[in-house]
Amino acid sequence: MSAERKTETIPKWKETEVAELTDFVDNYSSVGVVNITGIPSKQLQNMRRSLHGSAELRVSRNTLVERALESVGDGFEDLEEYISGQVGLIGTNDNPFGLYKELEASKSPAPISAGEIAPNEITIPEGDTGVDPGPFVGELQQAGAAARIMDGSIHVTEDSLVAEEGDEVSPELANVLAELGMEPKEVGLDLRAVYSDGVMFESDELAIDVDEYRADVERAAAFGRNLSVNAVYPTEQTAPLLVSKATGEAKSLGLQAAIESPDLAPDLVSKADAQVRTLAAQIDDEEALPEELRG
Amino acid sequence: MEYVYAALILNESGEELNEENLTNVLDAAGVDVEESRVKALVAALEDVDIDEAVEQAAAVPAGGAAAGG
Amino acid sequence: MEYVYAALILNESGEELNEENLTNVLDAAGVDVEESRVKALVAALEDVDIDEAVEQAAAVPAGGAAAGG
Amino acid sequence: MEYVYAALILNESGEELNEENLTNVLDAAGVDVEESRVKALVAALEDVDIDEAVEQAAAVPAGGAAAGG
Amino acid sequence: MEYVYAALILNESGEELNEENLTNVLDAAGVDVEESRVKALVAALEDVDIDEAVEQAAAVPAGGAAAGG
Amino acid sequence: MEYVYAALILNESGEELNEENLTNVLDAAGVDVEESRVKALVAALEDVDIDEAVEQAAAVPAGGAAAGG
Amino acid sequence: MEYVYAALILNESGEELNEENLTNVLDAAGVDVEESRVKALVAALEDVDIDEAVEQAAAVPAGGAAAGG
Repeated sequence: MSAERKTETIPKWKETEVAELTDFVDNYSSVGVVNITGIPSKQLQNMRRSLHGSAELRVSRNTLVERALESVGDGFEDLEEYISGQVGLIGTNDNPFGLYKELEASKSPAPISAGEIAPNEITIPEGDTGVDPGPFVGELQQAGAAARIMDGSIHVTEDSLVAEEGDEVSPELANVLAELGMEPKEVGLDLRAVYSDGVMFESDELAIDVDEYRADVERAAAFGRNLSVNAVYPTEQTAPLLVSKATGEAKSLGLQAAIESPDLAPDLVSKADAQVRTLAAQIDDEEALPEELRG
Repeated sequence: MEYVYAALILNESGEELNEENLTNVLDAAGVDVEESRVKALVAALEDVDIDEAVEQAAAVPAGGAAAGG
Repeated sequence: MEYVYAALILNESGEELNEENLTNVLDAAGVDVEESRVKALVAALEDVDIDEAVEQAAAVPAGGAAAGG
Repeated sequence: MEYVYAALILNESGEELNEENLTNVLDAAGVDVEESRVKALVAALEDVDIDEAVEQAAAVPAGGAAAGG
Repeated sequence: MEYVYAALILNESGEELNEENLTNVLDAAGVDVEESRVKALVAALEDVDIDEAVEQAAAVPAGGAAAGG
Repeated sequence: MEYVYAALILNESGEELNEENLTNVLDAAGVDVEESRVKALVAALEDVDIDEAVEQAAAVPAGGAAAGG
Repeated sequence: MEYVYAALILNESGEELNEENLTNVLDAAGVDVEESRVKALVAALEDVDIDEAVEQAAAVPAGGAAAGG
């Protein structure tokens, strides 16, 4: 093998490109592979610019990228398995989770063309399409949507699943979606994986549920309060709670023991009254009750 | 209400809840006692578990809850 | 609670809520009366508008409200 | 409520809940102690399980009031 | 809770809520006082409107709602 | 509350909940640690089952605000 | 939850909520820190208003609410 490789002639420009790619990978603590399939070059330029400062995008031939990753080694070569189709390398010294968030946020919806693979389920929603009666009903039905003419226009009568994730979009479906103005694709830099400080993160691991974290913060705060109060360790935030708790305890004791304290007297009277009413409610014979208690 | 309160006192003191005792308590409080009502009350309470009723009421926030609403 | 019940009977009968009257009612019910509690109760109720306190309780349906919680 | 708080402290410290101890606690807090109230308190608490009564207060869910609302 | 109870007694008696007074009250109750807890409580209560916190508790039915849960 | 959170971290990491460890955690977070508060916390948590205390809702009108509503 | 507690300490101490500080706090607590969790937490909390979440927690006591309902 090595003998063969020696005889292989590598053009100078390729060597330079690999060297640059190697530098690129070396420069960042996190390097990822992004899918750029279907992004027009002008849009790609814009994206590149909008990343400026937080991350850098580098597009090259896949074989050269692979060669660069191998030459860096150190685990970066594991990114090779995510290289296929039109991809680029993205590098950042920021948090890879933050990078993923940023890239997702920058995606924009786009129409899907015939022959493309549905990136997720495509559902035509129930409702009035606003299209006048005509052959479009048949087209909708052919695409798999429940459709009929109602009140002078074409209606989709229920949410209709017309493509599963991974399905190839037929020309008929692409047509129908275009007619409806639906843009089921999300176009943007699609982060497949990031190798960051020795750890490989795939895209699903990078997707963080902020709501869940928020709930965790609430839970942690509630736990802190609970502990502070239950262990009677007062903090500025919980001191009023402890005072209230102590008061509540004293009140509970006072009412249950019918302690003759001016602070408790009104409550004791109320309690007695409530008891009389409860007892009276169980007496069937109205003769036995004063007028104000008769049912 | 005074008749029912009187019954509650007897219930706590452990004295028998009968016409005579009820009448005595009410008398002592200066109530102009109606015999028929005493009779009716004693009869009516015969089948009532007073302690249970009292506890049930205690579970009701005395006055407080209003504030909670 | 018997001391409180006794006070409420007096409140309804219109008799004065004092130590003597309270003691009489409790005595009549066979309660082993503690003078100090009678004293404390009279003092505690001195500034209480009993009818108002009762009304507050009435605002909360007896037995019921708790279940609502 | 200071008398009740004093009783609660004694309950936690494990000291006997008697008139002398109660008076000492209240004295130390600068309360002008009324003997009859101390006596009444001791009498009222005689047969009461303080820990249980305190726990009942705890059973009122923090959100309790909210729940009522 | 004994530390908090003690603070509440001081609040009612009108004495200053400081480390010395708290320690005295707890001492009188036979509590084995920990200086650090006294300090922490005084510090924590410094900016608390105790009366308001007490009233908040009053709005919640003491002992009552339990059954409501 | 930072002291409490620090205790909760130690509770989860399984490290001993003592003054030194608490201080280290708080120090690392840039907290200007007060020794007495650390001491008080250790003392307060001595006999507490933290896992249980954490889950048990602070039985307080925590909804305090809510209660007012 | 130790990672979240650490974030809450930093939030209270006013130190920046970044990977280094979080790691330091957790290290000090003897936690075997997973870098990726730290990273994910920092990224996620960028979009969370911690003070608001903490206040929210105060309004709805954990566990308690359920009991109340």
